Amino acid sequence: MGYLDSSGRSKDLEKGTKLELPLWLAAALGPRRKLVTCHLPRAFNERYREILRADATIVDLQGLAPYFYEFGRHLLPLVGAEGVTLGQLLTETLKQRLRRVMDSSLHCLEDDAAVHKARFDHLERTLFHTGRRMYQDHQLWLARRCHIITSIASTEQSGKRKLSEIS
Amino acid sequence: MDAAEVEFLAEKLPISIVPNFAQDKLYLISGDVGPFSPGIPVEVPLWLGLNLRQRSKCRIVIPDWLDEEKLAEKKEEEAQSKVFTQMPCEHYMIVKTLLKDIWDLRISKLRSSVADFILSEGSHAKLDRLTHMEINSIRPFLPHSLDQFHRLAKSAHNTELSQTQDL
Amino acid sequence: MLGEKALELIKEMERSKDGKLPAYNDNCVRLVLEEMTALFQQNQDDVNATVAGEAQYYPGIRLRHASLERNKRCLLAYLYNRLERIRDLRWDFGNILPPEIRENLCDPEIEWFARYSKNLATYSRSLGEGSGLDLTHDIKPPKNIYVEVRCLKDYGEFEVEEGDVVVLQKNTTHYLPMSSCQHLIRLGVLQQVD
Amino acid sequence: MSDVDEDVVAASDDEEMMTAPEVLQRLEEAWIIERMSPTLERHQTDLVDCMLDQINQMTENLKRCKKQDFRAAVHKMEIDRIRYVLSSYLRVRLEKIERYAHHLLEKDASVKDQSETVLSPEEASYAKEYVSSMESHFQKVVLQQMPEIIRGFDAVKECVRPNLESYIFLKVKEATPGVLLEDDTGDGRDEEVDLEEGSQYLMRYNTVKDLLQSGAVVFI
Repeated sequence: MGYLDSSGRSKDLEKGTKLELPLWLAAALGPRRKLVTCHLPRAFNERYREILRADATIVDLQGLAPYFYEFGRHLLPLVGAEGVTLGQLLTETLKQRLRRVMDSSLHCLEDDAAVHKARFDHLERTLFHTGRRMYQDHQLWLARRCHIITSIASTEQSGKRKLSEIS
Repeated sequence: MDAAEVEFLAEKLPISIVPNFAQDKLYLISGDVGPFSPGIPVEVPLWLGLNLRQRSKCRIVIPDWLDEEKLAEKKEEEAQSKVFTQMPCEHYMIVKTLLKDIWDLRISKLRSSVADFILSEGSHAKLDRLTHMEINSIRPFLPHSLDQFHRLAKSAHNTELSQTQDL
Repeated sequence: MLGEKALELIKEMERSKDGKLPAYNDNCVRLVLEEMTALFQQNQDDVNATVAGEAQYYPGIRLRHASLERNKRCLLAYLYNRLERIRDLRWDFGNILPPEIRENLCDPEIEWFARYSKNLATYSRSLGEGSGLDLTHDIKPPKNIYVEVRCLKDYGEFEVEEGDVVVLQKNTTHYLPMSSCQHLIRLGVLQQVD
Repeated sequence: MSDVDEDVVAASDDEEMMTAPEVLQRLEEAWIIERMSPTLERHQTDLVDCMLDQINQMTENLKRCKKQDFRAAVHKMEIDRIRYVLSSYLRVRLEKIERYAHHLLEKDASVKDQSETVLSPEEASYAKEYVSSMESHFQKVVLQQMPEIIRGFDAVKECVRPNLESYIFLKVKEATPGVLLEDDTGDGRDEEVDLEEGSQYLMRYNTVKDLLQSGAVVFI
């Protein structure tokens, strides 16, 4: 399995070699099969955990880990005892940051919102867009324009939404 | 739901009109309306009232809670009160201007209470006195956020469980 | 790296989330399938080379099998997500796709589109004990029976309900029943005027 | 022009007769429930058939009356409104049926009494065709080209299920004391809540599923 290690030349991987694997591969070789042991990636190490604990709202999650929550959630069963700390970190971080996500998506002007959004991870962005769509719909309604049917072409430009979103 | 749908639902509510025409009872699928006689107030669903007014066939009797003085009082009350005051009509947003101010006050209160709720990690929230359109303004953002939060918290909890079992 | 091509397919769908359906990536799908065949072959060889009771090839076999699963999952996700969008096209355009969109579908997808169309039509016809209801209409709550529309394209004769016919010529305006012209607004033939 | 008479128009069960306004009211309620519920609720084919019949009859009647007739416009407006509710309701159902097709078919297959199925017979055949068209597409395009060992398609594993733990907004119609809210995220913070009549809540769907069914609480 030497080809997994881009620095190594040997045909086989030595026991104890440290290397980076994609999460899906680590999960397949990891905890149950005991072929590899997993360590927390940099974005979740002690140093960043401290920073997030101090004030999660100001951290640029997009820069740190673009799929912070989803990645973290999949890491939980892989990292042994560290999973407990990680679990708390994930829920605590989302809890602290949701207000910012809510305010920027339901309230802020377009430009300000974009500044905040740049620091959101993927899950936060999804929530942001959910809120933003509702906000825009309400503005349209206030302007008495929500009954105007638009053509498919223009809907596509402005970001398509599902036929009818549930709830 | 989008705002247009909330409005659609609100249009079912009865409103008083003064017609300027004579007409026998109309047997609508949703129920009978009329008879109509010039100058005699009669109750019709809002959608019908709006349609008739558009065709200059009636005048809509303004509900007394829409009186300017009363609304100004209402606005003052909302501003003074920390909690939501009772709205005189479930769908008060159908009419605007002064109402816009009340709306803004209530929405900013709503956002703070949502934020407090998220921080408290409660399992449920009580939302008495919020109107349909107000609830709609945080939907689906708030339920989606909580769904995501709950999903993370559950994964974190499962990790803890499996850790204690391992020991 | 293993599974890289498969990831490319997923990223392609993610990137085009808000836009139109990208062309079916035949080449990439083929490469993923080839990678799978190769992985499978190597595993066969390792299994054959394994002497009973020996475990030296096990990690490699395990790894390749995981890669096979991963590739399969990505391929199915790619196809599924495309079908979901092709489904939306049926709701937007009806059962005939504009050529510039149709060319982005592969043949089996065009077949699927036809099959989906037929299924939807059968279901719509069955509603109300056979009286039928076109669910692709009435997308928004009705406000007025009639709306003012401007014609953006030359369309020709158009039958408004009860046999009334209007000629839709570019830059003309009309006052039409919402229930009969909403489809043309969606298709960009007409534009609703405030 | 003759209006549709307002007498009894439908039998939702064999016994129960309803007037047109009642049927419409029930249909609108079913529509809101379907819009808000995270899962597919029981089909209401009787209500749909009845209302479609009503608007079709009304449309026929309108053909016989003069275009400028003041009443015609009112009736048309109402028909448009009802048709919107009908198609929005059925559209929401179709979207859920497509998304959860396999799951719903399985669920209905385990139901003993045919009148208890979530899907109507037409919806069930729609779902079956949808599932089978997808599977045969997967087979044709990729699965058949794969090594045999991995070619299988496990619909159960791949299928999407509704999230019954979704948060929903509700209003209390009948006071219900002592509703248990289980905390499945640890900390053992199970709670009991007294739902007072008229109050509004944000809660998880599965904690109040039975109350929604019985009508003690309603979606808002």
